[in-house]
Amino acid sequence: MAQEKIGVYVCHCGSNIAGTVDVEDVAKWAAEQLHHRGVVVARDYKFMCSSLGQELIEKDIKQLGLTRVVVAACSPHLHERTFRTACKNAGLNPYLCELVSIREQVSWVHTDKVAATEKAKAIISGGVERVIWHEALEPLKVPIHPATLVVGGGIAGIQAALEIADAGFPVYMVEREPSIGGHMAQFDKTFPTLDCSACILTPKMVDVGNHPNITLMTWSEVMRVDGYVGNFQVTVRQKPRYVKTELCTGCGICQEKCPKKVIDEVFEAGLGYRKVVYTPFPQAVPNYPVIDRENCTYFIKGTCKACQKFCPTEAIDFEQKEEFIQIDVGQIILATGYDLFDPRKIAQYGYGRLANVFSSLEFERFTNAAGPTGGKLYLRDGVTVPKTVAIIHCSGSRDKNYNNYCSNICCMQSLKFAHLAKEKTGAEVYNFYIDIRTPAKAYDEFYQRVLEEGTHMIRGRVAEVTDAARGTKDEGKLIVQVEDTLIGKQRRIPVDMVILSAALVPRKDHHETARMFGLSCSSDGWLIERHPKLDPVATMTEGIFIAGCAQGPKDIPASVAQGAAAAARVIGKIQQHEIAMEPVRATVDQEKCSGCRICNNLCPFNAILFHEDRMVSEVNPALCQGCGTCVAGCPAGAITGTGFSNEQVLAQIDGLLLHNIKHLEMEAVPVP
Amino acid sequence: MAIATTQARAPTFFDRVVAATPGDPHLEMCIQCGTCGGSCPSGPDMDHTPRALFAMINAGMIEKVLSSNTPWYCVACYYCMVRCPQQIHITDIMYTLKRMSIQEGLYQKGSAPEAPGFSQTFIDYVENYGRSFELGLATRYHLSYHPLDMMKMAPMGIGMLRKGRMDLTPKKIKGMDQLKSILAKAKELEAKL
Amino acid sequence: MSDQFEPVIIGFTCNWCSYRAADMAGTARMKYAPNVRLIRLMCSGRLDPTFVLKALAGGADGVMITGCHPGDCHYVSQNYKAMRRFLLMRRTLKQMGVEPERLKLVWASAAEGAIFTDEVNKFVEQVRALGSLHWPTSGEGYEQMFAIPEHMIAKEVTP
Amino acid sequence: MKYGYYPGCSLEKNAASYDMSAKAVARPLGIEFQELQDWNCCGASEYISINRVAAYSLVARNLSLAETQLEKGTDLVAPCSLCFLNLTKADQYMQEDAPLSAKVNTALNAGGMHYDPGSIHTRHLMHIITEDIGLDEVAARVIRPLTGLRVAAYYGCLIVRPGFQSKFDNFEYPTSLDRLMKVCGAQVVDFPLRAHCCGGHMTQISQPVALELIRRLLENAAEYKADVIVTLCPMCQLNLDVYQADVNKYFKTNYNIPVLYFTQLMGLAFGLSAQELGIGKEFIDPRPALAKIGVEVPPPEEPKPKKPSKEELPMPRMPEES
Repeated sequence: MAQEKIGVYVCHCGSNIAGTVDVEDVAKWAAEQLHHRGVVVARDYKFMCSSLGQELIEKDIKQLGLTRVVVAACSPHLHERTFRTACKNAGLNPYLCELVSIREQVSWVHTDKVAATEKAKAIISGGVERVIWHEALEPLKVPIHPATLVVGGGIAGIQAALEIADAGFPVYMVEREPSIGGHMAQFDKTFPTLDCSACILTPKMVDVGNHPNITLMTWSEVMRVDGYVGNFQVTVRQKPRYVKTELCTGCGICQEKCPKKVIDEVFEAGLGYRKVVYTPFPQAVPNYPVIDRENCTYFIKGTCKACQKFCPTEAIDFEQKEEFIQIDVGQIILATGYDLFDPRKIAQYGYGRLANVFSSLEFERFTNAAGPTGGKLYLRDGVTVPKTVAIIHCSGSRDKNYNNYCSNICCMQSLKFAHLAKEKTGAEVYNFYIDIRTPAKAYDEFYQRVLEEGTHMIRGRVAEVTDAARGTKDEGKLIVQVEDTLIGKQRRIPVDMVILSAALVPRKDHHETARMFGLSCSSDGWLIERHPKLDPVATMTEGIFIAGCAQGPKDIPASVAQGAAAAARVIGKIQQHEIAMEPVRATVDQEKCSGCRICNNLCPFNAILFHEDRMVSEVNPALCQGCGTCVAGCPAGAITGTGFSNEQVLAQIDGLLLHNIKHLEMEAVPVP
Repeated sequence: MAIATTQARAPTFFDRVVAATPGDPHLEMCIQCGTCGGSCPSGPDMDHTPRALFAMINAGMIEKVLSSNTPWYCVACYYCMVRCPQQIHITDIMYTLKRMSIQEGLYQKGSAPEAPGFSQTFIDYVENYGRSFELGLATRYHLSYHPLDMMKMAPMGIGMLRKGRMDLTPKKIKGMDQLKSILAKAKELEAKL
Repeated sequence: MSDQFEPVIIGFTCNWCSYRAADMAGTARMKYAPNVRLIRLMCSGRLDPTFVLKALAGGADGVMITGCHPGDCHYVSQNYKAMRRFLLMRRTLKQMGVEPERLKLVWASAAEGAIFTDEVNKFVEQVRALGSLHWPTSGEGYEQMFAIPEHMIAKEVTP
Repeated sequence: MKYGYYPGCSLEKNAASYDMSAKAVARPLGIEFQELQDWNCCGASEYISINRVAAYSLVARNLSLAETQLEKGTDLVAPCSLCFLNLTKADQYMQEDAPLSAKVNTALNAGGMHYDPGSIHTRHLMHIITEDIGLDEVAARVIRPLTGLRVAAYYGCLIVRPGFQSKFDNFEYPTSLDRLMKVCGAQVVDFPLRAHCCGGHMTQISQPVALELIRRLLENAAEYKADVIVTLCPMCQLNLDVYQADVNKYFKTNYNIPVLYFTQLMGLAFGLSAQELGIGKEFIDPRPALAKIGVEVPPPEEPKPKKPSKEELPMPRMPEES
């Protein structure tokens, strides 16, 4: 085989790279010093990713007959596909192109120009050595199962499920609670338009419940995920409802007759009660109740069965067991939502200790016409109407002691609370804020409206809420102590009621979720998207998408937009029927295999079969994910990993250490 | 402070305050939320709240800051420090401002001109005996700074003596020479703020 | 530039976590020492001990292996295999007369650009303090790295 | 269990009753104290206002003494919250701030001493009783429960904040002292200002400010009908007890709430006598309150005129006086 003809292309990326790395010197160096290694051309260009830059490469491939291309630019995670496509357009196998990251790994992280330029040369040299050993490959085509799993039945999941189902593809929706609806179902009004949350949400919930393409699995949780894009096998645990759904008509008699009430910590946020057999709210979808086994008198004492006695259709079944259901899907959308920050952690605000300090979710239930007070706002005693209300923004957000991020929705939510408190009680309302953030459509106008209504806006983060009076005017009140930063003085404002706009935090079990689906979480615990700007709903794991608050705090419009965006991505893939995968796979050279079976146990995907008859192992390319552990572990060196072969890595090490110019200068070039 | 490249420039008042504070006080992180000023037990009596003072430090208002009574009215209760959402070491910065104010002699211009006197009197005893001495501290401090209050203070002092809660004479540690050489060296090492 | 010793360090990164942590460090313009040159693997489990020996024998003064946090492996559990190999490698290096501190294992998730940066800087200082690596069998031909030392070759015994 | 003991200047005289009662309850709990030899003042909150390196060196001398005198791994106990703060803070900042640590050690070296940051762990007396000994052990020794005594558990600032070295209890609403007092049989009131400031040294700098801070605490304790305020810091005891009369005079109030150390109440619950616990040195007479639990306190002894001893040192002569 003749020596390869390699082209090296060094990108300026405007001044992003050229500002720190002497790109012209690097290109000149590559042309001269790596010439003996096959570099026949080395060019630098302002923006290699531009169409002119790509044409430059395509032209060289055609005119100079390049057999390998090295592009020194940004991270391969951004533009690998761009340059591979350019190669392909010029008739070169796209896998004969190697990207070297001299932006993320050099110019952006180093300041010393000389050192940065030297490092850029070294890693280009590594790329050149490596690319020599590249092989022409074809992408693997994997068929896509047309069904999709949507995890989480809040507004983001509902939107995603409906979009996909309406496009004609099957959807499984798994929801942990007895009903879909999520947090949005708990609210009464939604900002900034103040339209009724139930009015806009319940039609969508009903659509999900009735849609012929949607299989709704509530009171269920995903237990296990196997497989990979196109072919996931998902195990869902269906918790026992103790209600035969095929017989239940949702008449509600069981709930009426159940003699036991417990505090509803979930839907009513602890502010109200529910029966032990219950649907969380009247518009629940599906409208079958569940029996809360922990609290059910029958399960505790063995007697009662009031629900069973009164059920007209004999739908109550105390013998029901949990079931594990296997479903096959091609893609997955995670819309698992958020938890509310526990404001008890901010001890100085007294939540949980001072009766009339409420959380934002409690306030939502207060104002909800279907809530425990029928939409009336009272103090904890359930009868007194507050005359003064304090609303504390940023409770647990923007605070390194709790959550070092802005929860995004609290400003608007707090302004909504101010409006509702005033509307419902005529109370004097004080909002305590650090900054007011209203950057979406019609949001600032809503702020103006709340100002017009006479809400007192005090700029200062509240220091403490106390019932320790100083003087008679404070007696029996809660005192909000704050520095009014705009006048520079400490103020103590006596109020009847305090509402804490608590932060949104990742679900308690976010870490297990991330592990089960092979995703990673940010340090705050939110699921990480593939790219924060350009790929906000895809993840690093092919075939798994995220939507809504699972990805970070966001309001309803943004959650809906993400749900729809994730659905669009899923539908696009289904319609292609198959998906192209990186051909990074391991193969066993049957001649070299000694049959030791060490690799068999190294593979987490059970992709390595052992042929007892021939005493050799073989990799099933459909199951192999290309991690390369077996390649590293094979004592006979019989396993090769395409794309990351021993030759490629060892050659790259030589290149990085500049052996190709130090030691090999005079030697003949080894040819693969 | 966070790793950032800044062009070389003469140290500002802000830089000096940060440099003279032990550890990393994170002063540059202040978002002016007022948690400190709201939490401060003596906040209502201060010329400026700590938050306002930080803005003034940023603005380079040396004289105003160092003649303020704010650091002297700090009771070191550490409420501001544990509540600060940006984890700024507010109490430590107050101590730094006290030291700078003494060095620059600016405390005399402000509304708490006698405040450093108490600290100075206190440490004089420590530097001479190795232990504090309440009777001497109270009499000497009040004689020097609040002579008119002496009469008011007298009953309390007599009460303390009667209850056996105050010594008539100071106690001296054995290693006084050692302590003196340590403190002398330390003072030599304390660079100008 | 000062005259201080500038070590050369080869870093192996996992495509799913630490390589992205390095990307993130770049995007956020965090700064670290330019002594580290990275190689992307699909998984830290791909790390063949040969790679480490090759790098050290070939002139690197230190090798950094980075992977996903335990339990977070993109390929279920392969980072544990990397950890096992790392521990073995440290022992092997020691037996070969190379300071085991020249090999470092770091867990960094895709979100941990700051940790990546910090660990690189610490490792560079650590290796700088150790000084230049004089590979035991080096000399002109680093390829000798797997050659059997003279004394271990059986000699003909004259009866 | 053995601990190093750093009493601090207050416990020598003004809070001698704290020292007595601490040692008195330590015995039955199996706590052994080894007092540091020749310790010096921690500098209170004053030295740091004048000179940074000197202030840290002053504290570091004590840490260095502890390092040489105590067996390795022995914790140092400070019953005074301010001493506790200074000892932990000096260690913490010496660990965090290498240049500062180097300067302090250069200064120490001038006295032939050295301190390795991180080697001495200082804890408040309250910490070891609740964390190392445990409430069960305390409960087992209660023979005269404080039944019916309404106690306001007052923590003050520095034992709970800012938690150098380690966090002890909630910064805002600590409950460990409440639990300890409950175990001793007292009726603990839910005292909202439990961790607020007693005024510290403000009594010396601006009395109106300090008296207002003290008044708030007394008002709040009175509102909750506390018979006694229990403290764990000499400064808190001093301000609330000694200055209570001044508060009454300044604000025309008539608070009369005795202020005792937690070790004194523990001691009473353990059946020890009032004398052993140094009760009787308070400005606000605790006898009516203690009568509720059947404890009799003998009338205060008139101090006998003291004969000057030979060792006694002369009164200090300060530069400006000469």
